[in-house]
Formats: sequence, C-alpha cells, structure tokens
Amino acid sequence: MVTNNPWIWLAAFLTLACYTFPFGDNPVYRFVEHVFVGTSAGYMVTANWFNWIKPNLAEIGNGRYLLIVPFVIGILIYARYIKPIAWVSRIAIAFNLGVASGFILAKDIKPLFITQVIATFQPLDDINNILLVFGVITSLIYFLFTVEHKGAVGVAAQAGRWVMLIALGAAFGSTVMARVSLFLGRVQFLLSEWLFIVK
Amino acid sequence: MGLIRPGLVASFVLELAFAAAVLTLIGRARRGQPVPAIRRVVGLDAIDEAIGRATEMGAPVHFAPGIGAIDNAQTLAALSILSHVARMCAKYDTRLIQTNRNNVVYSIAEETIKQAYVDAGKPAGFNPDDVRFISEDQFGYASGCIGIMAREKVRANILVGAFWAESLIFAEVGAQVGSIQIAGTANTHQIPFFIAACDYALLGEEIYAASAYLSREPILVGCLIGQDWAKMIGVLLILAGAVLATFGNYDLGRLLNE
Amino acid sequence: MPNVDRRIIYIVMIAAVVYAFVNPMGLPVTISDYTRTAHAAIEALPAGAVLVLGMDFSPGGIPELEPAAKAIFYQCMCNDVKVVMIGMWVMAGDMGERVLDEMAPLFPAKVYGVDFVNIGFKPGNGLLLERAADNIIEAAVDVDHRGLALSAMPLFEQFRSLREAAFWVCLSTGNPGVSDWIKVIGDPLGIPGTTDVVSVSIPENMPFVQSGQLTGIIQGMRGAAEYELLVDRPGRATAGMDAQSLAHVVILVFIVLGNVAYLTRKTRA
Amino acid sequence: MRKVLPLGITFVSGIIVVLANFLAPAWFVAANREISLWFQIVAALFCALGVANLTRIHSKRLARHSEGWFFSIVLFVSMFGFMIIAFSVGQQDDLYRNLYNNTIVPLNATMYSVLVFYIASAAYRAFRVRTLEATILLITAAIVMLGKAPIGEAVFGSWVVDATNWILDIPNVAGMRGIQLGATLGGLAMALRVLVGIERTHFGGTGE
Repeated sequence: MVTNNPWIWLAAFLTLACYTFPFGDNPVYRFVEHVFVGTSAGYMVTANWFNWIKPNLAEIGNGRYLLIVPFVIGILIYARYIKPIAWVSRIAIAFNLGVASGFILAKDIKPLFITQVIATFQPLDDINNILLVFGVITSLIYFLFTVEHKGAVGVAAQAGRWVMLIALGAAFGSTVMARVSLFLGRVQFLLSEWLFIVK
Repeated sequence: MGLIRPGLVASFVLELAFAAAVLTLIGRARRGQPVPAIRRVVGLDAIDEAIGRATEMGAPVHFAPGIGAIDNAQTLAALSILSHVARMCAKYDTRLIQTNRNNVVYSIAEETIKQAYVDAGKPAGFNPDDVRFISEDQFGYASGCIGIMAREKVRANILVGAFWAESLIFAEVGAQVGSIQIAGTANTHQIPFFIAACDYALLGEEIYAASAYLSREPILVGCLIGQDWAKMIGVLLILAGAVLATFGNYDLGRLLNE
Repeated sequence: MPNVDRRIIYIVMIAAVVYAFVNPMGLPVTISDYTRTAHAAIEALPAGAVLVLGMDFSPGGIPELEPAAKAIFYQCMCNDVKVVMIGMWVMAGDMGERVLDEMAPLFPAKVYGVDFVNIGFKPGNGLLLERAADNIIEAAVDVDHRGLALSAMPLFEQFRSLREAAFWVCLSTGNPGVSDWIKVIGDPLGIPGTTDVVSVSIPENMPFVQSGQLTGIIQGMRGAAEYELLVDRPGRATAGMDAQSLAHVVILVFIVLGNVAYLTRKTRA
Repeated sequence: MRKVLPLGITFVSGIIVVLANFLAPAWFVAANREISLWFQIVAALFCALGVANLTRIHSKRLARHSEGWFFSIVLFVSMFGFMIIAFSVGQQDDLYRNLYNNTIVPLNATMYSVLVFYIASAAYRAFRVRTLEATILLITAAIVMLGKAPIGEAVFGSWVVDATNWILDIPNVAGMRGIQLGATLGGLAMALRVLVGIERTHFGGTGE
C-alpha cells in the first residue's frame, strides 16, 4: 500500500535524497541541494511580489505617488552589480539600516532591559528568589570586562559562569528535542502520507 | 514631562545617558585620552597556543567567521579577531585557511588578511586561494567546510562569530580530525555545543571583549566600556530593587515604569 | 568500541524512530503548568474576541509548531473566537493555508473573512507589527494571502488594528519572532499573549514567562502535544511523543557509551 | 557625496523612528508612519538579491564549465521554473500549492532534520566529561532531556519533570537574563554606532 499521488512521490524522493548526505556527499544530494537553493530563492521573489510589491504598485496607480520614492530607493540595491555606480546601492543599505537601528533604539530598552530588571526585584525571603536575584547579578558581573576578576568580583564572576552553564545545559537538552522533532516530522510524512504504514 | 510618552520617561532618560556615555568614551578613545583598561579574556591565550601548535606540526589553521551578514555585530567582532589570527600566522609562516558563507564578509575578510600580512612585513606570504567563498547556503557552507577541515589536515580550528545549527557539525568534525578548537558565539543556543566539543569556548559577549582587547579599535573599546557601566548600573538597580522588595517596597519598579 | 562507524549510529537512530512510530507505547504525557496557563488564557476569551496568530516560521518549524497552531485554531473556533493569521516570515501565508486546509472543513459554519482570515506574509519584521497596531488594513495593503481585499471582509469592520486584539500567539522559530511581538504588541500595548517556540528557543524565552510578558509558554513539540490533549484532539505532536522518548534514550545511551569509552581509554593511558 | 549622503540618510531615517517612539508630537508620529511603510517596501525589494547573486555565481560556473556545472543548470531550472509557474498561476492555484507543499516544504524541513544524525554522532564522539564545565553541561542537559521526553517520567518518576521545570524556572531564567541584558546593551550600542555613522563596515563590497 503506497500512495498513487505523484506529488507525494516527488516529496518522498526529495526527502530520501536529503538523507543520503550524512552517509557521504553524492550526486543525488547535490542535485536536491541545488533544487532547494533554487526554489527557495525563487519563492522569496514570488511571495514578496504577491503579498506586497504588487498591491503597493496598485496603490501608486491609485494616486499615491509618494510611494515611488521607496521603490526607487529599494531598486538602488541592485546597483551593486554595476561597478561604476556600485556605490549608490549604499543609499538603499543606509535607509534600511537606519530604520532598523532606529527601531532597535526605540523598542529594545523597555521590554528587554528595564522590564527584565524590574522582574528581578524579588523579595529575598525565599531560596528560589535569592538564587534568581543573585544568579542574574553574578552572570552580569561575569560579563564585566573593565574589572579584573579578582577577589569578591572573581568569586561572583565564577558563580555567574556556573549559573550560565546550567542555563546552557538546559539549552543543550532542549536542542535534542528540537532536532529529533525535525526528523520525526519527516518520518511521519514518509510512514503515513507516502507508505500508509501508520495512520 | 508632557513631551515624553507616559511609561517611557525612565527608558528615554536611561537610553540618552547610555548613548552619551558610549559616544563620549568612543571620542576619548579616538583622541587617545585615558579610558578604563579592558581585561584580557582567558580564551585569547588559547588562540595563540593553538596557532603555535599548528605551527609546530606544520599544519594549517582554519578560521570561520560564522554565517552572519556584515551588519551582525558578531561578524564584526570575528573580523577583528581574524586580523589578529592572520598576523600571528604571518609571523610564524603558518598557513591560514579562511572560509566564508557571505559574499560581503568574504571580500572584507580577504582585505583584512592581506592587510595583516602586510602589517607583519610578509606581504608575499598572503595566498588569496586560502580565503574561500564556499556557498550562500547554510548547509552547503557547512559541508564544504568540513571537507576542507578533513582534507587539509587542519590542526587548529578557530570558530568565532554568529553560528547557528552548523556549530555542532563543525565542532564534531573538528574534534574528529584532532584539531585544537577555540570557538565563540553570542548565539546562546549554540554555545553549549562549543563548550562540549571544543577545547576552549568564548561565552557570549566575550567575543566582543576579545575583539576590543586585540584590536584596540576605539569604537569597540568605547562601546564595551559603556556597556560595562550600564551593566554595573543594572546590578545596582537589581540589588536595590530586591532589597526594597524584601521590605515590601516596590517604588523603584514603579519609578522605572514611569 | 572507540571507533564505531558513524553510519551505524545513524542507522540506530533511524531504526529507533521508525520502530516507535510503528509500535506506539502510548506513554502518558503529563501537562505542564506553562501549557495550562496558555490554554486557560485563550479559553477565557469571550465569544467574538479576536486572537492573532503570528505565523513566524517556515517548513522546518512544522513538526513543532503546526500541531499547536491547529489546536489553537480548533479551540478558538469551538469557542467562537475569531482568528487572524499574519506573519513576518516569508512563508507565513503558505503555513497558514496548511492549517486552514485541515482545520477549516471541520467547521462548515465558520466563514473565511468572518470568523478567520489568513493575511499571510508582509515584510518589515517588527515594523510590520507596529503598523498593524495602527491600522491593520493599511499595514497589509488591503490584501490577504489569497489576494482578497480585507476591507470587504466583515471581520475587519470591528477589528481595525492589532490594538483591538484580545490575545496573540506567536509561533516562533527564531528571529523575527516572539521577541518582536513582546517588543511591539505585548509590552507597550499591554495585550496579553503567549508563544509556541521550537525547543531550541525554550530556555531563552523563559525569562519572559517569569516577567509576565508571556502568559505561559507552549514548549516545542512536547508543549504542542500537551496542547492537543488539552483541546482533546490528539494529533501529530502527541503521536510523535513515543518516538521522542526513544530517540532521547538513544542519544543518552550514546553519550554514556562515548564517555565510558573515553574514561576507559584515559585510565589505561 | 558617496559617504555623506548614505550616512545622512541613515541618521535622519533612524532618528525619526527613535524619537517618534519616545516623544508625542503628532508630526513625528506621521513621519514615522510613512517611513515605516517605506521601510517595508525597500525591504521587500531586496527579495531578488538571492536570485541575482545565484545567477551571477552560477552563470560564471556555467560559462567556465567548471566542476559541477550540471548542477548550475539544475539550479536555474528550479529557480526560474518555480517563479514562472508561480507568476503564471498565482498563489491559490492547485498546481502552485502542490508544487510548494511537495518541493519546498519537504526540502526545507528535511535539510534541517539531517541535524538529528549529527547530534546523535556528536553524542557519542564529542560530548565528553573532559572538563568540569562540560560535565555540568552534560548533567543538566541529561536531566532536561529526561524531563522533556515522556519516558523520563515513566521510568524515573515525576521528580525528573519537577527538576527540569526548576532548572528552567530558576537557574535558567537567571543565566539567560544575565546573558540577554548584556546582549540588549550590545545591540543598543551597535545600533547607536550605525545611526551616528561611526560604524561603516556594512558598506563593504559596494566599491569605493
């Protein structure tokens, strides 16, 4: 019992072809690798076109002529392929990075710094709270680079390093689940949609 | 203070102070005025040691700057560490193989290495074929790199920059071929693999400190000191806030939320 | 056995996972407080409220995130909560369609454009959310993933901006992702929300749960399995739990064997 | 001109976004709204950079008949083939949906899933108790792995789950928060450098 849907056969072939790689580089893998790179790059263009560029061009057609400016700025990025005028692509990069950096300066400080500091204002009447507060403090101290890690600072920094190692151990353990999940998803596909072995 | 949006007053004031401190410190460092010294990060000694060992064995050193683009702060840090590594390699006539995933980073890395060889007085030692662009594709890059590590018998493997899932592939293959490995990244989810599989791991922000220490670049030094001061203020705030909270007082939190 | 061929390791891994799929053990999955908190918050939404699903992933995130997206969609439809899907990732629209392909037919009375809509991908990362918090139709240039006009849909007569959302859930693989939702929607606008993150990102998002910036958290495939059980509709995540168990055991065994080999060699040398 | 114009654009566009967030005046907010829309358009127009880069690299490879040129043809066929189909039928057609769901989805998902093999072989080869630090890391990781997979609880009892949750809630929150507070400051400093124009490395590769 296998599917007779040719599309599923195609997906199954591509899936299995990827799995030849861990056993050694080979032409079949290189083939699907290039299909992957090619279709992904093509997808970037089509998705942006349908969901964003096309409707905005329509807006210009409806009389929002100011939008021509960002269209021109955006297209300048491709000047980097034309040697004599390569520098004008900097305009596009400059605008893009300007807004992106402005956004970081505007949005990060409150939720990612101040709110996090406030959330650490825990009453020191409970062992877990004490561990949390001193865990944060010592790991911050570990990352002080203008102070030599000697004496009390050295002790605190060492404690901070240990706290971070535990956090990183948790990240390690969680990553195993993430990687296995990716593989499970493909096995589920092969066994249920292609081979009908499992429902 | 009707001008500033409610809820963001404290944030705005703190951010302005931070910006002022960083810019002042950069300015001072640029003019050569005294600024606080940056301590040496432990992993740096390991870099020199690894290059030394590769030299003794007559084997090449491999350097990967991560897979981030050039607007990633980690990539910038990696490039200034690369400059140091290249100078060391030039000095000892050790072959340096440097691999890239990003086109722009590739061209800047090539310039960086060339300059390092000139600085070391050995411009003829620079081999452009050893600075390689492998592939824009993440796994294409990873598979190309591990091929080089195995074929060229790399004995020192330095991985510094923004790494994602490929960190494990590099570290595992590097361990397999018997390289001394020094790795560093600020991508938290990849640090554990570097700690587990490499001989020395630079943890998170240590890569920035390492680059500032080695390059003495005023921009990097100024930024790092400014960040240090902000962290100290963070420590003091947390300490004060927690002590106040112990006595049932939450005013500091309210003030910061103004 | 210091020099096991790595291909043997791979085959053991494949065998373990396939075996667990074909012969499920049915190990019980206990539900964590993190998942319960998220589920309860969504369960408490009144009928007619709008929940926004941030579809910030690509096919690599499907095994961990899609089951939770489906379960949340199912829960919302059962409770007459409206669902708006939007995404900062380029594949968001097609990820949304995959959810609708399976779930929409279960609710024949629910209508696209009235009860749910898939706006799909729009560029701009966090700035997209910021503009959508201002005016969602403008932020989407009045077009959804299917090429239909948002302004013609009844759903958007009431729901004009993300400010009016009752709850948000970001299905997050990385960057852009849940941190943008916290920075732009959750923290400044005070709209509660939660996330389903791929397992790699669980630890780095826990500080936001502790600070209350996230209302609970759905932790990767395990969290999705728990969520499926909470809405009483076991699906792919639940089905994968036994294979997860076996794969974890295999990896732990490899770690132990590797270390035994290492320590033996060290004591001999 | 070549230097000042880009730096000026970066500064003006960035400062509007920053100030509109903190300050209330209406015209700031209006300017910010327009700039955000422009940003979305500019960012979307970068979408063909991948296609442009690949076309450049692979047409060179083809022209030189260098090693693997056949794969360059495969790349061109799949890249332009996908675009031609998508542009001619649109995103809702069955052909497009089938093509997407059965090429891009399996390829994207499977490419990453290959990592499971590396983590398995690294578990055997690389994850060793070489140092005290590696040992702490491995022990924590082992507990979390057991706590996340149902079998851990079935075999060892509920303490594994409790221990995992405690690790995630207390030391993990503390350590991650420490790392993130530092990283946030690093991000702010970097953004500041770009905004005021003292960081220019990102202009590399655009000629001098």
